Amino acid sequence: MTVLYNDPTHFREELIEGFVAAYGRLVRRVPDASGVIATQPRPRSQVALVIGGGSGHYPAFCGYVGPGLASAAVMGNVFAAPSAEQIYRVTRAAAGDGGVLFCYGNYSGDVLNFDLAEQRCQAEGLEVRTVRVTDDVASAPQGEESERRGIAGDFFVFKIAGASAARGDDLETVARLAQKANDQTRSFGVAFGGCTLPGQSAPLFVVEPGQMELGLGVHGEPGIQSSHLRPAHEIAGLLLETLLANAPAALPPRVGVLLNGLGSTQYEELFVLYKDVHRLLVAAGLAPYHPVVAEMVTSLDMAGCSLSLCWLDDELLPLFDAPCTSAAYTKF
Amino acid sequence: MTVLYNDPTHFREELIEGFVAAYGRLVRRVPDASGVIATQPRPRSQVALVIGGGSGHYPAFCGYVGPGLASAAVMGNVFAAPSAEQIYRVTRAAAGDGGVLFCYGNYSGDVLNFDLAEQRCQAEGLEVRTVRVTDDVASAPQGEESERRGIAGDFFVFKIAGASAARGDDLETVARLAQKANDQTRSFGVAFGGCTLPGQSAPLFVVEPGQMELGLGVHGEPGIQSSHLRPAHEIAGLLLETLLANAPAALPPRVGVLLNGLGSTQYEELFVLYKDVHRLLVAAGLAPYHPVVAEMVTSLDMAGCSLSLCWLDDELLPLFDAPCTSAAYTKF
Amino acid sequence: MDAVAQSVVHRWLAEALALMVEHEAELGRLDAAAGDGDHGATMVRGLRAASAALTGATGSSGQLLQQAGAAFADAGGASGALVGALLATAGQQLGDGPCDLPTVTAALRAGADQVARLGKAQPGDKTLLDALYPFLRALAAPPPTQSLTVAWKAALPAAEQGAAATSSLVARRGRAAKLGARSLGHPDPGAVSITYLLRALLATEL
Amino acid sequence: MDAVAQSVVHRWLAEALALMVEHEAELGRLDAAAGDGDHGATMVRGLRAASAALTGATGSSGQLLQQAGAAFADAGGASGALVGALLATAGQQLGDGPCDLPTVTAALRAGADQVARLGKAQPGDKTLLDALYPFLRALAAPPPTQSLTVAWKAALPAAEQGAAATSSLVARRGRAAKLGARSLGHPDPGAVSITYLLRALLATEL
Ligand SMILES: Nc1ncnc2c1ncn2[C@@H]1O[C@H](COP(=O)(O)OP(=O)(O)O)[C@@H](O)[C@H]1O
Ligand SMILES: Nc1ncnc2c1ncn2[C@@H]1O[C@H](COP(=O)(O)OP(=O)(O)O)[C@@H](O)[C@H]1O
Ligand SMILES: [Mg+2]
Ligand SMILES: [Mg+2]
Ligand SMILES: [Mg+2]
Ligand SMILES: [Mg+2]
Repeated sequence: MTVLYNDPTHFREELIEGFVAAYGRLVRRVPDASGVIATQPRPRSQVALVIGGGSGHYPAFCGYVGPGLASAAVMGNVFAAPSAEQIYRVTRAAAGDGGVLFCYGNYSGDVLNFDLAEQRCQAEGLEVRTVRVTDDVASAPQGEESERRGIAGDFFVFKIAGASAARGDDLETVARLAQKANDQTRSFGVAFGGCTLPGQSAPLFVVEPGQMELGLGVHGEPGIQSSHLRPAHEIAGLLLETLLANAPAALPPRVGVLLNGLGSTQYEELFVLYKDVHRLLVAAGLAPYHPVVAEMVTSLDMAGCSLSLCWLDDELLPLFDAPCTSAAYTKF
Repeated sequence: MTVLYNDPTHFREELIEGFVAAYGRLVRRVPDASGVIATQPRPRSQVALVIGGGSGHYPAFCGYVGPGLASAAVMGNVFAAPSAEQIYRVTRAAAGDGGVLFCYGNYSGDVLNFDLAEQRCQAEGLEVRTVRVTDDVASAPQGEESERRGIAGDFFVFKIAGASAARGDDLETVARLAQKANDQTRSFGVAFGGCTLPGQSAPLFVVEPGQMELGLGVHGEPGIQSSHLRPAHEIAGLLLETLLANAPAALPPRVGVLLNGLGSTQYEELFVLYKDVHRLLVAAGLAPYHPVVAEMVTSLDMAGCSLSLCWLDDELLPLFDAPCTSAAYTKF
Repeated sequence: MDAVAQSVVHRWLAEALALMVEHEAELGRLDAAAGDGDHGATMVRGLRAASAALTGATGSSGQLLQQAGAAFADAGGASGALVGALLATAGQQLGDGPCDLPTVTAALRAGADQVARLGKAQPGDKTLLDALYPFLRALAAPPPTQSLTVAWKAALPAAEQGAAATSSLVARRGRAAKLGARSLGHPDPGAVSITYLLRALLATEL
Repeated sequence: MDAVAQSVVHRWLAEALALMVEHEAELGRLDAAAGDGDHGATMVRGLRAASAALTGATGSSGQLLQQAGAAFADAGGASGALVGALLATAGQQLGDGPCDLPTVTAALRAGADQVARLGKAQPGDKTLLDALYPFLRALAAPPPTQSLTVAWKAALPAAEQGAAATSSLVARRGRAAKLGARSLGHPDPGAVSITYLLRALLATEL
């Protein structure tokens, strides 16, 4: 349930104001636009990493703005892509001389609006490249990887793109590395309960007791398939089997791991699940590297979780390891 | 609902294993004990900060172990204080030559067990001091501050005690500063829904639609009082009025601020609420310093939030600002 | 400048907004079935923004529609971009032209084609196009001299049947496309909301 | 070493565990009213740990009770520490003494006093003491030569009435104490669970 709000039609505006009031040490509001930009100045020659999407996924997207991560985030209404106009304004505020990389989850609304903004920027002579996150193996079969939607894999792609931009790579390189991070990331999730939009009284979907949904979306979309609820260790097996069956070909065994909570799943439950995930990863010959068990891409108060693996080859590893600061993720 | 588990009687054990598997870069298991200790070695002369309490509050307590924060955390079963035996074992593993500070929320079970462990340690010649967190203004009236229970104020007290220990202060000083941080911290919260213990099917309490509970506990205890649900800006007013009516006397206006989510309250809702909290703080003549809007002390999947203020005088400020690393909170 | 036609756009927006508010919850439920439940909210937001943008605005119907489309687009989401483009493109095509059957039909067709282009969608993909194209076909049936109102009224059932028929389609575009066969059994929310936009024009007494 | 008395402790633990498992959910609900709902789970955990610790153990009843108490304490929580101390202190006081009415009464009294000391609690604070002390008073009523079983059985209603009467008390110790008047209307879970521990001894046919 969404209970803390004033007028639901002002939800986005108020949450941006609150976010900026709290984290003014890291971000400021882009004047006249639904988005935030890092306060700490970057060298003008650096690539600007602009991320964004609907609201309701905190810390995605505004929580990832800061040194070593994104330059700016465009914030749509709850579960609605930001408009091309807002993306354009935020991009204009964030861009220096190094060009711009757009990075966002592959959803129809985001693609439409970011593409329109990209065309407008290009027409004005601003160089823009786009990398869409497509980590969710449930959303399209092998061979159609680029049709997949983006879920918690955002975390790895943003982290690596942000680190590449921060060390001064050119736009070509930042885009290539972001694309590589995406190509080497796979996610799969399960849901136990739907979320409720601000101002609505019923959740977007209901999971019957004793059931779960396989292949969740992070917008309260139901899963691809219903199934009966199992003990945690069986769910761990299911997540891992699905990911390994969809793994990218022939990569070294080191993987970044994110076990991501969607909102109302308890952290303690995630750790209970992670115990078996870790065991199974190792048994499968993989080497989990600095796992993260946390809420990194949420879906309001949806119950469920997803497992993401990012194959970290020698080119991606130093970028994943690089320091960064943001409201949601700090590393040093 | 707790849905991800295997055998509920092994919940604690499995969550500790999962936590250590994920965050082995920061913590290791204390052999034969329900607790974790920082992997990074400290100078033996440093005070060991040992925190702990029931499970179900992640990131409290194990998520706060690491350089600049706690030396070790003792982990009880869900909502049950760890036993004196476990506290003793973890303390023995963490203690160097600088003595030990116990820091935990003021609950009957924790007091009983930590006090027994303290007596045993003292009897063996190990110097132990205790600071109990008592930030919740709802739980006892003014004049009886030391009877109050500890809720999200843990965050400030642990941060300041950990920073004091890390800079090499002696036990006397670390204890004094932790006590000061506690004495200058006040919290008050509201709940919108109860949480469900692993293996149980009904939540600990139910909040009727259109109602809320004032003065929540972080163990699924119902509030001190029921009230009708109000728009976010009125709740902001209520939280702030209550805190200011209970503020410590005559302190400079700079306050650390934590707007803490209990588990299933959405981050976006917290930001909407924070917008008015911030405005009201400033209107009251206070100077919010580096606010944190996040889940820092949870109560499984309880819905609700609390507001904590820590008056940061010139002695506490550098400790609050000092760098630290842990699974849940990193600053640099 | 055509004062009568101008007020048509204003009146149409007011009718469309009222109709959309009435159906907001229904559209939300349709979108929740295989999407994210916000389609009603987005359509209402878009129409509110368009109405606000046109307050006090003057110009040809084409110009006003263009302005309305730009404002609508700022509602975000897939439908913000697409319906915004539909209105803006139709307005551009309409220009200063008369509001007669052939001109309006051509304008609407240009808008629909722009939606198909932007969304990389075809008829049968379970989108708003599955209401729009049948409507356009029906509009093309009467002789060009027929009154717009009469033709529009006669074509509306084709849009409504098209929208209803999306129930038995598997989504190939938009959020619902990720859910495969799960999108079966419910009409596409965008197709349904388009029928409300079309129906609203009738109430303005062209 | 007293083989009969030793097996009494084993048998009592088995009976107590069975009874507690039966009432686990009820105790959880009582604790949820003004506490955190885990009292049943903690009591079951404590008794399981005590049973496990005593598997194959030999010694006097006093020694076994002490071991049981130490293991129980490791269940954690307020009741782990308090009931653990109750058993351990009673065991210590009992030592190698006989299981007759005066010796057992004195041992239980020592345990209760230790609970009061550790918990800084008094009768009337709405804790397990409000079942324990009435029970001890009732045990002290019959002549010291009376059979332990008969006296115990006769005293049990006093414990149960004491526990029931905590409904009308406001908690002054434990978690529920923070809730003030909200703790009214439900008996104290710790007081109720103590009556099950006491009742279990009867089933062991002393
Ligand atoms: N690529 C596309 N091409 C055509 N129409 C689309 C496309 N993507 C989405 N739609 C339309 O948009 C509708 C969903 O709108 P809405 O719910 O407002 O957007 P979102 O999917 O961003 O939440 C769908 O029902 C469909 O009619
Ligand atoms: N300070 C105290 N003194 C005596 N008894 C206490 C005290 N604190 C708690 N209790 C008893 O413990 C019971 C609660 O036990 P339990 O729920 O297992 O522990 P917790 O409060 O740690 O969750 C209460 O019902 C009460 O009888
Ligand atoms: Mg949407
Ligand atoms: Mg407890
Ligand atoms: Mg939608
Ligand atoms: Mg309890």
